[in-house]
Amino acid sequence: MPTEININDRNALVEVLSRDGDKVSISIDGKKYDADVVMVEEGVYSIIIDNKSHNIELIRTDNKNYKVNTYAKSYDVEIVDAESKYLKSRQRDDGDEEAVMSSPMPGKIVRILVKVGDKVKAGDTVIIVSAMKMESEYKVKKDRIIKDIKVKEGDTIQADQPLVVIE
Amino acid sequence: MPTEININDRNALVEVLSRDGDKVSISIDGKKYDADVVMVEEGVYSIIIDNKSHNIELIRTDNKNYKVNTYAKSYDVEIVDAESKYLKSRQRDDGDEEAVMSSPMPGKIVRILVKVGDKVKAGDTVIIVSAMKMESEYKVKKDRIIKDIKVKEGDTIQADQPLVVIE
Amino acid sequence: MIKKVLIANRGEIALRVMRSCREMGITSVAVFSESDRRSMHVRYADEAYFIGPSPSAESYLVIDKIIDAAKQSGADAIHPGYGFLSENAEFADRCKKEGIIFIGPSSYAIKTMGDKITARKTMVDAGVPVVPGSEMITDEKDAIKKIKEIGLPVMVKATAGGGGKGMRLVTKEKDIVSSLRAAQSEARAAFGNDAIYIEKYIKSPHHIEFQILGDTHGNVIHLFERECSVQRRHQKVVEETPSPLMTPEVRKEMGDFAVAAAKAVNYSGAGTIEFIVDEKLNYYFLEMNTRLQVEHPITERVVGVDLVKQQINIANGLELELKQDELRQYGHAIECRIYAEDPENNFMPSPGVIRHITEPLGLGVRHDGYVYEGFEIPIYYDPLISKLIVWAGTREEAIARMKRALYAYKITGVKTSIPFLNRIMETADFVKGKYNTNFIEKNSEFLMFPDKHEVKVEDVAIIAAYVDYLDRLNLQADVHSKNGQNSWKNCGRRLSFNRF
Amino acid sequence: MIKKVLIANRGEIALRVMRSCREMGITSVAVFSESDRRSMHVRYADEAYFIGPSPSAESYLVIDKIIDAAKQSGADAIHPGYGFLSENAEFADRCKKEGIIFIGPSSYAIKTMGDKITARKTMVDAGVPVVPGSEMITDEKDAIKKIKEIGLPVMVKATAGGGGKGMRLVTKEKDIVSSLRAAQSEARAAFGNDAIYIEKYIKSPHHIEFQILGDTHGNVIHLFERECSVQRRHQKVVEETPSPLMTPEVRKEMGDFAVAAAKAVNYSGAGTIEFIVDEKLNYYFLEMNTRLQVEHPITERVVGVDLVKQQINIANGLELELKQDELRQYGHAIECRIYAEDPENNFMPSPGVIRHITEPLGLGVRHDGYVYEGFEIPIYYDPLISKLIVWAGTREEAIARMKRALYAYKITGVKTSIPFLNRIMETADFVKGKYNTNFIEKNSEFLMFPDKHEVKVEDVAIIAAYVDYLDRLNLQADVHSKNGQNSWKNCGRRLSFNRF
Repeated sequence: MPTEININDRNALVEVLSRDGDKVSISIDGKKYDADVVMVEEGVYSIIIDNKSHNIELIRTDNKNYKVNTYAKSYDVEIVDAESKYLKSRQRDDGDEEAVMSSPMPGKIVRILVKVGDKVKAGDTVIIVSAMKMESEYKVKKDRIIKDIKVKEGDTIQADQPLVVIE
Repeated sequence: MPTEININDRNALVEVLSRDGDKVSISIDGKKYDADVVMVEEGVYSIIIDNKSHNIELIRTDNKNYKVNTYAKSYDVEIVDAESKYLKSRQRDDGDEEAVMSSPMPGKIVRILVKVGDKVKAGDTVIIVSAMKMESEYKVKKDRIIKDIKVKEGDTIQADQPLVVIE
Repeated sequence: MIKKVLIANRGEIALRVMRSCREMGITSVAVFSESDRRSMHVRYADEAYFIGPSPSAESYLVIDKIIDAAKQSGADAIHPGYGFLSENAEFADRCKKEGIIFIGPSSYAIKTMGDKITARKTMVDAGVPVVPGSEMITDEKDAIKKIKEIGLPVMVKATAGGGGKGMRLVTKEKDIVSSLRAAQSEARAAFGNDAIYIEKYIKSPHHIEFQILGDTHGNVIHLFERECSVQRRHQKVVEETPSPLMTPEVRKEMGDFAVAAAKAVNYSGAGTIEFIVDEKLNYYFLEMNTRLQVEHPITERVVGVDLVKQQINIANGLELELKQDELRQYGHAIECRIYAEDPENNFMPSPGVIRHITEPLGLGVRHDGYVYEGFEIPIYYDPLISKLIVWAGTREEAIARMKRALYAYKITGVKTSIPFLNRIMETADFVKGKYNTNFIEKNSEFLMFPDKHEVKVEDVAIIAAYVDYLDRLNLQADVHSKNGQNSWKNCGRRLSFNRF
Repeated sequence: MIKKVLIANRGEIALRVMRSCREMGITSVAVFSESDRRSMHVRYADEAYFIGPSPSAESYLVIDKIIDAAKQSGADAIHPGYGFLSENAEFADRCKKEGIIFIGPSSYAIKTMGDKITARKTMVDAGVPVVPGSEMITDEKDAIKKIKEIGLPVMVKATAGGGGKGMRLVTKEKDIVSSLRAAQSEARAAFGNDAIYIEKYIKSPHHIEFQILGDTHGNVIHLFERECSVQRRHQKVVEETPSPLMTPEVRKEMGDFAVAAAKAVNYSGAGTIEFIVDEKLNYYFLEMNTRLQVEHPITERVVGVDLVKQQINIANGLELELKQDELRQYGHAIECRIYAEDPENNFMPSPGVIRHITEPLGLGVRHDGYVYEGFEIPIYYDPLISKLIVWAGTREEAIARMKRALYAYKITGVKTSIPFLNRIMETADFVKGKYNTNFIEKNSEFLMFPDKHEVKVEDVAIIAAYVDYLDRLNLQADVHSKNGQNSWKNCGRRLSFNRF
């Protein structure tokens, strides 16, 4: 059974037809590739297809999401399995905004402008994060209630670490 | 209790006096060092003692044996624990020669000049190994009997892999 | 003679200075903040002193801590690099007071050139062309008169100003009065002072700078120009030398003025005179950087001089051995600044752990960096990872070489400006050498929207991700099925599989 | 014009050729054996063809396989690199027959220069000085007469000889007859042929070579010399240019002879004329290498020319743009060859997995390599890891820079020649530039027995090893105590700890 894979805005149907070690025969949206796929370094693949040499770098964001870099081009790839589909459908019910605010890059909490229980209006700034001398303000898109604050001012944070939970 | 550590031909008595994360206070042959010891890369240590910056590369040959490279100098370091002491005393009974012949570097078996059960004389060549176009002959130092041959001609071998067992 | 130098800096410039120290047989002393313990400058230096918490205001910028480390280590001299304390007159004075050689100019030169209005006056007195403009003005009539003298367009600026407040661009005569009033009222509100001054507005100028060297015996030479017009938000991105705009005549004139500018403040050490240049090759003094410049390597390459060694020799009181008429520019050099930032996401800094790095090698490539695999780029400092400098016989070949080097340069773990820089090398205006400080804005569409993705390349990306996904699924199933037995061994085996 | 080049090689030289191809907009095609699938040349190339098992006799040396790959890929041309098929006249002929451009000289030039006796004759005819010697001799009286003509010391060599058999050094007159007889009888026994020839014996000569370029229009130029006397077992270890031995007059003479030598075989492409030179600056043609030389980068650096691009332009039938009287040597360059070998253990090759590599960066450093972290150096090929090339204004500064670069260059996982090379840079004879091919033997004690170990450094080594030992003990205890529960997660945590 083919697997759904999202690459940027495209949704592709992918199926491994056969595999023998590094030699992988794979079908993508009906097109068949015979690929020699070798991980040469952790997260770095050398792939030869029809004698063309490709270098692909993967950054795993979680089990099924990847940032994929080819030369001068970067893709978001998601392997859509049953679990992801379920989560996606739930999220859609929840509106566009996620229930947990986080920063896409590591940094430091400069200021927290709310406290638990606060009612905030759409566009209000909730938290300010600094990374490399650049400050970013994180705002809510809709009227919300602050449910939990997971960090305090001065904290050093990781990328995607939960900062503030809203509802 | 101090631990015995062999470094090249020297035998040193070493004891950790205290440790707090990267900060290690250690005594070597009665001399005390306060060291800031950080593994910056796998097997690569940055050590600061009295504000002198040292870079040390370790290659673990097994649990307690290391090749240690400092700039332009290379050491063999062995942590002598109870087990090593026992093995050492046994080996000494056995004469200088080890019961298993192996090559210190990876390569390929070019020729095997003996078969199991052969009696060989001191100085006889048992096996020839090639690595990077250079051939090395491995000889016995005393009269011996070939007990087991673990490889065959043409085999690719790893460093220190057992090749021939003698008795 | 200097025997031991403390480098009051971090990152690539600390390494760059230490390399020259090592070649001269000088012991190098690093200083480091909490988040820099694993930094390469600490590993490379002969000695290393801890100077406090990660924020630079609590470590690299604290004069007392730097001086303490210098005294404790017995350093004869301090090299400030660029940024941090490099243009701090107080620091230069303090070094002098403590009997430590400051590798840089006198505090007088730093102070004079550090203040825009004093610098402007000093240059006018020395006969160096400055942007036509006025002194301080408080009367509206005087202002109007001056604007007519200078000719439109002009900038009206509050003398107390900063951050764009109290500043107005005037392009039409009918807007003069309203603009003046707006600037003054804004300045009054913001700074409590409505004094203004007028400057000729130069639209989309070139930014061209001259490297100079002065010794303590009054000799000053210049080492030709660097073209620095490829800028994003006033940050240089790509530099090259020679400038494609320059003619031998203008080069000579500007070089002579650069020398005159440096002499006007009895300059000793390495410094840079920045000019703005319009399309007609009219040039005006902009400012002087009284330190080593980030982009100094391109000058080193075409002139064949080690500028850090020159700085140290000058600090030692030696006379310059280089003579102006023996210097020449040989071939062409380009520098690209590689930042940990995400060009697809408004150049947001992208700190993090460097997972893999493949550095560009081979003919004509110089690489000045400091990161290594496993190193975490701290969030506290400038996100500059490294500088890639190429040289070739011609500008055309140098561009081809830079593209080749950028192609080979791979960093995973953090986002970098490499794809954006490659795109600059492909931009027609850059290839033709016809660009000014408006370059990035003008070419933003080409720069930000690369060619349509080929489905083929997309498919290869899918293959890599899917095979990796499947292999990891199998790996986990494998581990679970073993039920935790012999877990360490298994873990070790997987570890080595994963790595190699 | 050539649009696609197949590089019939591997390792650093394959990469080096591909870099220039990329700069010229030429598609590069790699070929690889079984053990080279992960090799950087495969990853760097645009296309890659598998050509068989790891032993080179079954892959890189098989003409049919290379030609097949070239045809399948549609390559217009083949670059042979050095070694493998680069000096194989049959291969050059085969390329021609198949309509593929061989980037190198004609098979006639390869054949003529490849045979020692034919080459010698050709040089004599062209007026190029060769080592004084005889033609083939079978009669003892003729031999004695000839030896007296040439003057002692001489080498008596069997024409059919090889491997040192049938060869005798004669230094005293009383030994002439016995040596002749010994050589002849040995040659008769070994090869069934007692013909011999006599050559003047040059003790501990210099090995100096000239780079030449010839085009298909009859133009030949030389790009000055390289001093290659630092040799171990006839393998070059360090090369530099200019040669410290050379005078401008001798350089001009030898350069002219090098050009004459190349013209004698209508040479086109890049080639090298090797001379042996005695202490009195008498020089003699030794041989010609009809290909790119390993040490070509030092010439590229001081002359400012990309030799691979020159080769490709020549193969395209273009006329040389470089003119002899416009070329000059600028500054000084040194190359060190970094081998995977153990200098403390009789230079035994040390293949294995590269665990970490820190490459030297900064001003004046060129690095031509191909390995990366996690790459396993195959056991089948030459153990050359990379070439480190430095440039500086003076020889003294170049040596200091090389030491600085070697200091920063760190490779773990395999043993390398780096410490030995550093020691060469510190040897008084090398520093003074007073050395010949006897250098390593003469200085073996200094080279092989570094300064007494400081106890201090030994103690630091102990600290590193012991702390690592203790941490690993704790790690294992930790894993065991968890009793295998949650092993995957635990393993992952450890993995990241271990790595960073």
